[in-house]
Amino acid sequence: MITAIGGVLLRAVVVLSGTAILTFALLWHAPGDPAQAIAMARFDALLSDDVIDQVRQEVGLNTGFWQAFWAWLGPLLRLDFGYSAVTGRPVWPDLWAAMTYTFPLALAGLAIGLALSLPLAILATKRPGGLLDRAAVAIASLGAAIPAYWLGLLLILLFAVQLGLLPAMGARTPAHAILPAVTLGLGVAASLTRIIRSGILEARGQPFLPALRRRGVAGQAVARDHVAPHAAIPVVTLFGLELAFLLEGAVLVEVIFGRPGLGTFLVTAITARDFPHVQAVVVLTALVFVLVNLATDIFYRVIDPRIGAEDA
Amino acid sequence: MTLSVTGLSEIRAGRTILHPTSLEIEPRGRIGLVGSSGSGKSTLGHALIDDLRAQGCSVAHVPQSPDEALDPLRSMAFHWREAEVALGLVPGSADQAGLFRALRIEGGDLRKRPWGWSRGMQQRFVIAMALIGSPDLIVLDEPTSALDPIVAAATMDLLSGFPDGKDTAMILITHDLGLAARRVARLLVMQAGRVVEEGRTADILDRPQTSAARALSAHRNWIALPC
Amino acid sequence: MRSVALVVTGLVALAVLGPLLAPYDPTAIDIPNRLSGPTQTFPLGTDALGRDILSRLLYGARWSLGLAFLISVLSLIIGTSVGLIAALGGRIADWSLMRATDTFLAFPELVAAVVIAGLMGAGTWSLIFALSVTGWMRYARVARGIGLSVQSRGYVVQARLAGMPGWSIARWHYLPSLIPSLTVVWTGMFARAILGISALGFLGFGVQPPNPEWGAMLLDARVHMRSTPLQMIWPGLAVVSCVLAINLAGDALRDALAKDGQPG
Amino acid sequence: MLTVTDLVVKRGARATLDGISLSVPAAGTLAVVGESGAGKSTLIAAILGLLKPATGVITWNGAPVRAARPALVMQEPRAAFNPALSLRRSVMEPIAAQGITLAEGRLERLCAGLELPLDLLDRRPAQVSIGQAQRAGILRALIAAPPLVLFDEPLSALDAVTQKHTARLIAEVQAEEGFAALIVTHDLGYAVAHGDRIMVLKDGQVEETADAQTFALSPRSPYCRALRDAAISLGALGAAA
Repeated sequence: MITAIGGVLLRAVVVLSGTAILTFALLWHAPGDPAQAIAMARFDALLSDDVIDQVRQEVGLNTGFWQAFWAWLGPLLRLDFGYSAVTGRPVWPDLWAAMTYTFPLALAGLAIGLALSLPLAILATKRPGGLLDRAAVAIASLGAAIPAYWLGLLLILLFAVQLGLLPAMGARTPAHAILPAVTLGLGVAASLTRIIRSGILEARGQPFLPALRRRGVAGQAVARDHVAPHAAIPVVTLFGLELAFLLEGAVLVEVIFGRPGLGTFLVTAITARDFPHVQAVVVLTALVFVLVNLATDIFYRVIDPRIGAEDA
Repeated sequence: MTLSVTGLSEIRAGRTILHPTSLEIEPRGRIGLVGSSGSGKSTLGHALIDDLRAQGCSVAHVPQSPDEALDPLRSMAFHWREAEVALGLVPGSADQAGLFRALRIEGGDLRKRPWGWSRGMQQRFVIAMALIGSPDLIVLDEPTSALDPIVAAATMDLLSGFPDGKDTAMILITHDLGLAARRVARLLVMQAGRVVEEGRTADILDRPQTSAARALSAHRNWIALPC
Repeated sequence: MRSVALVVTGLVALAVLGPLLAPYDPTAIDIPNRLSGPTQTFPLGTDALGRDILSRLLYGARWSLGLAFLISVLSLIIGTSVGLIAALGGRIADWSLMRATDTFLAFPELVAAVVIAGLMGAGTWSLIFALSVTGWMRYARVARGIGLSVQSRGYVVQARLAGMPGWSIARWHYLPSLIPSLTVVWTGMFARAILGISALGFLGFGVQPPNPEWGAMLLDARVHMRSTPLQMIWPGLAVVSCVLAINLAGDALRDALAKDGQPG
Repeated sequence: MLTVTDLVVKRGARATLDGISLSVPAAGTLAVVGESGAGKSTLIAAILGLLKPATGVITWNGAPVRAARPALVMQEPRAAFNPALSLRRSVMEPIAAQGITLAEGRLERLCAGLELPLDLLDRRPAQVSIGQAQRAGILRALIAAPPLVLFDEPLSALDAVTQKHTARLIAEVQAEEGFAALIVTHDLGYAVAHGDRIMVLKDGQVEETADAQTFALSPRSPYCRALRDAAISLGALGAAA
């Protein structure tokens, strides 16, 4: 078991460092002069070259690629996200503030998604191929086809504009979070229904199930003790991937509903070429992805210790 | 008491894969259901189990390989307790120690999962589980096909000597007449979903009437040892 | 497979013929008729600059569908080659390529696309690069899975023993099982590409005005939601109908494959 | 003549084959018997060159065994054929790959010998019985007339009657073609009935090698005796009349 966990940790470190290098390289080689963009964002006016050079020197863009990279990575390892190239304020507080909006929204979306998809998938698999099953698949396909931003706009149109029941833009009151969470939740529900449904059907095909029934084990016990654990394995894997998409969806929904959070934080940072800010968001999302993968791997090792040899 | 089924048949996708068949099984009887693959012997076996169970008899089934009987995610103790509950017994009441000793798996660690045991011990665990609450009938489907020879022979010897004192009857479903010949009193030879010949084992081995029985008898073992 | 081919040809035809069917020039500004609802002359009404929405939708098809087709095929090629090299290239290649795939997967597709598109300056090429670079990983995993499973199949061992050259083994034994499963993944990625392009368009990093693109059209329509809500419906419907058609075709193919035991 | 000397195959630190030596004369048959995990399949993979042994030399008439292009008949009959292609295409693969021109009437003669109707070759693997699929697998192995053919549990997927029938066909076609055969099986009855000599493998080591008859009558080691008695008890070997 220890070597397996070690293997997983090694993978996490490699992926994290890969992401860090990739992000930095991306920013470094991006066309256009980052220093000029930062200077413009900072002083909000067209500037002479010497001001731009002064900004370039200050932000450390004139050193070589690897020195700049280490200058950034070093403090990052001590969880010091450095200072914003534009506002000069430390990155972490702003990032943390953005997270306090995005993560609750993502979790609310996840909760709604699960609340809708779990019962729907279980009902659908009662009679595979039956009317309810085909309906569930159709809803899931439709849900997956509707872009989150369009769904958001439709909900705003219906509930905020036409009916005036719910606030649309901004995040002043908790009520502001309802529409964005529902938008996110419906999208998540669509893909989760499909994942849970295929997980259950796959688990139903296990070779030992007929023998259990022939042994007289109650159908309910078979479902709870045998089908559910086997269904959980594929569901948890894809669930891990879904969490990554969840973050992406949250970013999009925040922009639609004009809510503060990682979405707007990232978009403004990009336009202003604020290196530290952009990297902070990307490293954060990468960390979330790696932690989720770590969790699913550990879940595997607990539920079925045989797994471990095969997966690369 | 004598178990009897009448007119068992099965039609799948428009084809009769099992023609109406009736069968009498005396207590402690040992019957071999023999036929080449596709002869319908497993279909008859499964139909038999469901029919007798509908009549209220207690029937146990041992599938071909442990993979078709045990859940790799659940411990052996869990399987045992679950089998007891399924038969309506209080957990722990079945004579586990006796059954394990009889099938020589008393050393097995019940906390482990199936893949922690050898295939031979897994198969014998499934047989022990089938014998909980001494059922009226135990049906074994090709019990040696997933096992290595030495373990398979030991398992079959344990089975034929078993269950002394109880009147559990046994049905052995196999394509290998050589395996059945030494362990069952009566043989039913099947071909194309029909019982084509039935009788005492010695009679069928020495004077097979139908082509199926002749082929099975002629090919029952590879070579006779000269000594 | 037939259903997928049908849908794809339909969409490609829409992308190619769309602009020809457009009644008006999508960029023709006609301020007096701006924000009009559906009328005789403008069946779907006009946008804030008086441009005919129907024409813009039809022209937009070229951008949304055409680009999505290009992006999904590009990422198919990148992903499949990475996946096959990982499957057949031995343990070190396998481990390193899979970690590279994980690294790219650590970037949520849209965030990465936004970063790339934003930094490279909005525009078509940065869009193509952004979405292909963040889209190939799923192909890599599927191609590797199939590569590993086919490699251990009996008939591949027999082909190697018979002395068949590598390329003909690939042609006769790897390709037939790769194509159907990769097509299923491709339909999913084609749909995601359409959503990605329109999402980036919506965020302002995608296809730049005046070129009509469904996501960007939604962005413009958002401002006038109160006055002409209908203007917001059409681009969304266009995206949904195309993506839904592809998803349903993909599902049909996946179910057909599941029946005869191909790895899904 | 196939000769294997001091073959050692390692999987990580464990030696799955630990110093195996054997020989199979041209047109002779060696039956390798052992329980699962004894290393039988590893031996076949090593001889076919599918895996690299740690040490050991495998030759056919003194030259590296690869040159003899040994053929393989597999345990799962249908797995040896690409489900999407007709049996004929797969059977002809060795001919196409090695650029051999088929002698006149060879395919027809081999099909007759293996009781395979010619039109059966135009079907897909799923459209024929398991017995027919295995015989097609044998046809494929023999089509390029290799001097050495390896059989990996060739009969264990078949039912008892088909096993004996198929074994007889293999023996007949071997008499005609004259190839050397190395048969791996867990069924001692088959080994004694069709092998000239028997080699018993246990945990990657040779337990005993003897000619078939003497082995059946008086196995030397206790493990081999247990194997022989089990075969009698399971009906694979007929007990003394």
